Amino acid sequence: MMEPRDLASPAPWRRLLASRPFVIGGILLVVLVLAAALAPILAPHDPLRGNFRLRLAPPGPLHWLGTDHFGRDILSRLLFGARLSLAIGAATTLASGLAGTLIGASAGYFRRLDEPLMRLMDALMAFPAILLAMAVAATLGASVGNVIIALAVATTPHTSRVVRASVLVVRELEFVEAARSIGATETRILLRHVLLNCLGPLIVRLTYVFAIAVLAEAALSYIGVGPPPPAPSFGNIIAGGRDFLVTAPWITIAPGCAIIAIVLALNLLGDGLRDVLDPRLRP
Amino acid sequence: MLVAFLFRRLGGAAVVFLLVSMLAFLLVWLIPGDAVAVLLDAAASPEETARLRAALGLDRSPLAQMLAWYGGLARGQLGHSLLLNRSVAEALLERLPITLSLTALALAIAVVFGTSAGVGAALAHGGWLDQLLMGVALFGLSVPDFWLGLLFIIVFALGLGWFPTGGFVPISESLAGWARSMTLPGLALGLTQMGFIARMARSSMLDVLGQDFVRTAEAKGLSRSRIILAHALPNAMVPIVTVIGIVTGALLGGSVVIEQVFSIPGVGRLIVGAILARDFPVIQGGLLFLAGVYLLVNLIVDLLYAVIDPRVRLA
Amino acid sequence: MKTTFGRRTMLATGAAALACPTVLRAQARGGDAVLAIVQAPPSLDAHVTSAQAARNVNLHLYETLFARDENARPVPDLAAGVRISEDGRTYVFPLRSDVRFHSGKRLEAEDVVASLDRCRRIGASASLLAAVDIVTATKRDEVTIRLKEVQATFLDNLSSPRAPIAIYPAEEAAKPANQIAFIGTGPFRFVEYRPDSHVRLERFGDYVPNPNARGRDGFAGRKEVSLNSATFRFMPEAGARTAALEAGEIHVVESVDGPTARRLQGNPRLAVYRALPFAFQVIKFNHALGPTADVRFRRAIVAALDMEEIMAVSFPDIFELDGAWIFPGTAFHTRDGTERYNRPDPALARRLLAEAGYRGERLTFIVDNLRSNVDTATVVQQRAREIGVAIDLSVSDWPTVSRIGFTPTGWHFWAHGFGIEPFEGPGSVMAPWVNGLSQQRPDPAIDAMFADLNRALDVSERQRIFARFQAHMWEQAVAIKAGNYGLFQAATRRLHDFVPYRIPRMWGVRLDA
Amino acid sequence: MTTGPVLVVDGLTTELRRTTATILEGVTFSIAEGETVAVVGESGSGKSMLALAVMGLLPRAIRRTAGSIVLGGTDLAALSAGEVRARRGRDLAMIFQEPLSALNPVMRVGTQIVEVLTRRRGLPSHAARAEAIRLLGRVGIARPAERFRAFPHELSGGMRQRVMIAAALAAQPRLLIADEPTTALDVTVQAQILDLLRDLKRDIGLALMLITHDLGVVAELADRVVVLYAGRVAEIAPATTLFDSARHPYSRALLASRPRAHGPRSALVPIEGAVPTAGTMPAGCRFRPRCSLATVSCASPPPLHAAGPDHLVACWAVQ
Repeated sequence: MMEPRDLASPAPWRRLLASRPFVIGGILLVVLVLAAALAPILAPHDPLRGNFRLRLAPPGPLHWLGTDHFGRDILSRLLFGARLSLAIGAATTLASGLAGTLIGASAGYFRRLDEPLMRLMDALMAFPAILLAMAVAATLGASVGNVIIALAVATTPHTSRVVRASVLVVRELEFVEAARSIGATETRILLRHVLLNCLGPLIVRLTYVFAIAVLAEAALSYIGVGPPPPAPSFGNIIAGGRDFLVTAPWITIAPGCAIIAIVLALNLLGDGLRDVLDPRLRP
Repeated sequence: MLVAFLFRRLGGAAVVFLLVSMLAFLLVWLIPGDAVAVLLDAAASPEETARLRAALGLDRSPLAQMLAWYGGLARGQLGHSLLLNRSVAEALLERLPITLSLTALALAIAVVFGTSAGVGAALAHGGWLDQLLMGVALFGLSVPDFWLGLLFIIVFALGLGWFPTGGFVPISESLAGWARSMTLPGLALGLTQMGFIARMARSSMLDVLGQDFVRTAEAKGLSRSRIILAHALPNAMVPIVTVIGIVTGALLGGSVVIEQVFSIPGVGRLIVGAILARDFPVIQGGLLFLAGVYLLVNLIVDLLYAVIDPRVRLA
Repeated sequence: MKTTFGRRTMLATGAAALACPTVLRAQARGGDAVLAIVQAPPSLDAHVTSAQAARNVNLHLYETLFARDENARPVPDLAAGVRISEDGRTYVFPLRSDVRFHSGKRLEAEDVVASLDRCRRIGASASLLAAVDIVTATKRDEVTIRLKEVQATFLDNLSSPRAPIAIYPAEEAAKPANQIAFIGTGPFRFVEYRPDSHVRLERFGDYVPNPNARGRDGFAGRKEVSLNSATFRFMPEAGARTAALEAGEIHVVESVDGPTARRLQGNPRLAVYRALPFAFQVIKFNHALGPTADVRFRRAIVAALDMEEIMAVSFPDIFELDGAWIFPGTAFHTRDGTERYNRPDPALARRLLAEAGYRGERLTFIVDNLRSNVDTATVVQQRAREIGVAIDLSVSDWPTVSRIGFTPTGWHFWAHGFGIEPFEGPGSVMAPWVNGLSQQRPDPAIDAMFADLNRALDVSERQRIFARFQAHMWEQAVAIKAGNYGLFQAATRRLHDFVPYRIPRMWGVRLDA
Repeated sequence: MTTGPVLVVDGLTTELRRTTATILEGVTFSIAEGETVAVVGESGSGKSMLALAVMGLLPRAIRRTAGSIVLGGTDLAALSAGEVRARRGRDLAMIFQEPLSALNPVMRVGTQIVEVLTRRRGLPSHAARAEAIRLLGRVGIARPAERFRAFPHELSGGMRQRVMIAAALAAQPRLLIADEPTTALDVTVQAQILDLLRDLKRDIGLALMLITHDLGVVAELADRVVVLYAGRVAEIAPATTLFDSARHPYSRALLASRPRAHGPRSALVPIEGAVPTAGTMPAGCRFRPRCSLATVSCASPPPLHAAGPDHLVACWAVQ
């Protein structure tokens, strides 16, 4: 039987700080976020401004990670790219969290809504997310906002299922009965008790959504439906190097490593959170 | 029981199908531009555009197009591609073996290596091998598959010349050629999913190894290999099989990008091309088709689940 | 000899021998050439597409009554010649009697009538036949076309390779768009089309090279094939194309970027060809919306740009700076107006901006996802930023961009290449600006010049009109021509007699075993 | 009634690997052929640990640090892991508290017996099948040939425990360790399983080590009783002696907590306090904090000494 948990209590925090993946992932992420936040200070060059006489320069003292075919500094573009990547990831996570909670909680709590909502989610899940995002981008045009919409649409079905599963478990617990018996309204029960107790699995899921969003944004940009150029998104940088795999492989390699660092940090963080917050989930 | 189960599931699938086709139509309505633009260069006059649009049947109202399409579907027809000079069904069927062989190879790589790594890690629980394997699995999860594909191209195709940079050779033409053309994309796609399966297999195996019946088997004095292979693994497979369903979905999605990277003429590339070229009947048919594959895989997973675990009732 | 040894073709063989004695040298037939082309043809139904990628394949399969020679002049191809009536409104085309379709059927007048009718009905360049009143089969092998009015450019139109007015068998010409069997009269016949993979063509055994022509000549001429087959593989990834060429999997690459071309030149087994000029890069303005409607603003942008930078980034190592709206070395090339080309002057740009009253509104640069076009847009955006103009890039696929770009709203700038237009001649270069099609606001001066051009029968008169048009384009900054660009093509040295052209022609070449 | 000892455990000590806190300490007892020895104590007293230690199935986190486990003349503690494995199932077998979880849920019950017969006794598969069905019949399962093909979840709790017993008997062990074999079962089924064990003991002459906290079970089945408290032996006595005149205060407290006659289980009177956990063991007598008779001398650990014929007790208060 699942115990109602109080996330505000210090115990989870202490356990989190004792979790090695959480601490390593957390430190890595903080470093990356700082690098992104301080990009204007750290970046040695203007990420958008190129010198076409220095195009496709290999890594060297002037450009540590080389330049692209505009002669733009890859390192500077990566630093600014991290901002974009993290911002898109964070916004997707927020959107997926809100929509997923709304849909999942409604489906789990109001029985009549369950079937139609879940069928709709099934239909969305049956679409490969990348094609869905392509279609959205083709429809609305490629922009940062539309990438977020596309990724949120693609990740919401799974998030809503996580929330629904938790709601189904929690709603049957005694303390919900207790709340109902003292005359709490349905909405209040849903908000106060059920959702609070679904927060653990949701936080864990959203950490992974963040990681998925960073990966998917890169794939979308690579296919050409990501944030429009000259935005230095990781996927855009990789796509820009596609024609120069032989002559300038550094354009392709460096942003991939940056993606790995961010996603690795998020996955570690998610593992740590999962171990502490959601003992039921153990993939 | 099985029949009732299948019946119920097919009913659910029909609903999802209908929703998918409606979503596809919605997209087709919303996406600006049409196939005429792909056929014409930038200097085409408005009259030429209109004439060609009429020739392709694109001047009908969206509602008329939708009704015509559902009418065709009712007769079992997916319609005719606007550009490919063949029916949508033909276009899909000629791509099917390609995408299937790619996803099957990637799935095999992911399952075989993932399960072995996961089981190995569970058996070495807490040791250096466990840490190493799980580190690799986590790393695998964090690598973008398309980027891994590009890296493979740089190193193994362009650098060492061991494999072609892309394209597809049918098995019927040459088994060695097929293997060479599928190795890099299969690995790029499979390795990233391998991490997922390895983590699942490890935790599932650890879970099972801690269970009473394993202790019973120990108490019976059975050999270690017998305990692992005959007792622990079949039980550990139950959650792994569930993950395989999810992984297959991810692989189908991943194959869309990998087919771009390696220029493989699969279903994903067909649909991407159709979206870019506004070949609406192909978009419709292709999305419906992928949804069908996804639903079918999940149905198979459910059946497999029941085969592996006699406690599961198909209801 | 490169023709078949069938009895039927012996006559033609003799004629060919007269025409080009060099061919008499013993040449082994054979070879299966594989070409890498960047984009797949959107359709193999030649009538319905004017895309460059389609021409690569379709002009091997199909032929037209008249075709363009190496210098883009119309010459007879399937027609044996033409008789034009005194009033200039009746064209009589006797057909060559030795032509067969890939299906084995003989070419007859009814096929030409059906094909021309189909082009007028659903063709992508139906407007080329706009002057046609009626097409009739006056004999079994003679077609007569009656025009509504005199048109000086009618033979140019009929021979346009843009969306070729290809001659299909009558029964195929009766079919709807994109639902035909691919049967033509060309030197190659269709074998297989695998979308996203390749098109495979085979030498057409019963092909009779045009006995009236001398040697290989543009899209016309004697198309003698020694290859057994030609396979066009669609390879969008640049790295994959060159790797396949270096590995010997393919024999010809349609397009190679500058740095790669430089690297390949060091490979003794490969030959690198330059096709320059192949096209030119144009930045269009929307004259119907916002600041770009103001000529001062447009001039400010012109003054802000360094064309060398645009071209060097977008087309590394294979561009030439030229402000003329037609290729150098052709009859219509002129310097009129080009004194305004490539004079970067940021101070002037800022002054013009101020005069235009630009207030910092954000402008939209639409561009399709072809790399060179995105690169052009990116450089323009960067330069504009430096004089204080804020531009957002809106990158979409071609259908979306072209849908938006032919409407008066939603865009201010649009960049893409003009390839076939300058090849076709002054009329084709001017046409996109007539009725405000490309700039979204009719320009009476251009419309008048275009009408004059169509009426003028004298070449020097036409040259004067085009020079005026070019000066007008620069003076009014109607659009910016950034420069000419070309293609690096690469092929194995085993492929002999290859000459780059509008398409990688696979006739007249030889592949050693 | 007793002949030679089947099992002699002497000075068995185990500890947690990580903290080196002791779990079992100096446990000493023996089981004769055909004898049933019950090991009793509250949960946490180390009963199950003792059973697992004898089986050589201690969890990874726990290790044996001293003592010997002599089975049929061989010290199991001196054998390698592989050699102990070879003994399990043949010389000694074990049945567990939860027959559902102790059976492999995805394997047919027949197969779970057959694998012992083929792999431990070397029977050919055909003979093994016949023997397994015979064993199923022997442990009182009706229509054994049919049940042979059943999965564990298709059987009732009592039947599952019978399957467990059949699998344990399959290798014809000299010693059967039964860890709370009836706890998870209904009262009526409990009685049936106890009857079965008694029959087997009588018919096969099986030595039985019965781990239980249920003194009712002890009274029905046991010849001798080992009372375990916090990992140490508190008292060893023949069952009748213990019930009549237990000497250790803990044994007495246990007996006092037993419901009079056959009242409902809820009438159990709990002993005040709780069994100390590993690492928090009090010095000296481990029962001291809960003992009403505790004196100063209890500050040092009491040795096990004779308190009568065949009766050992570890308490300073008992002379």
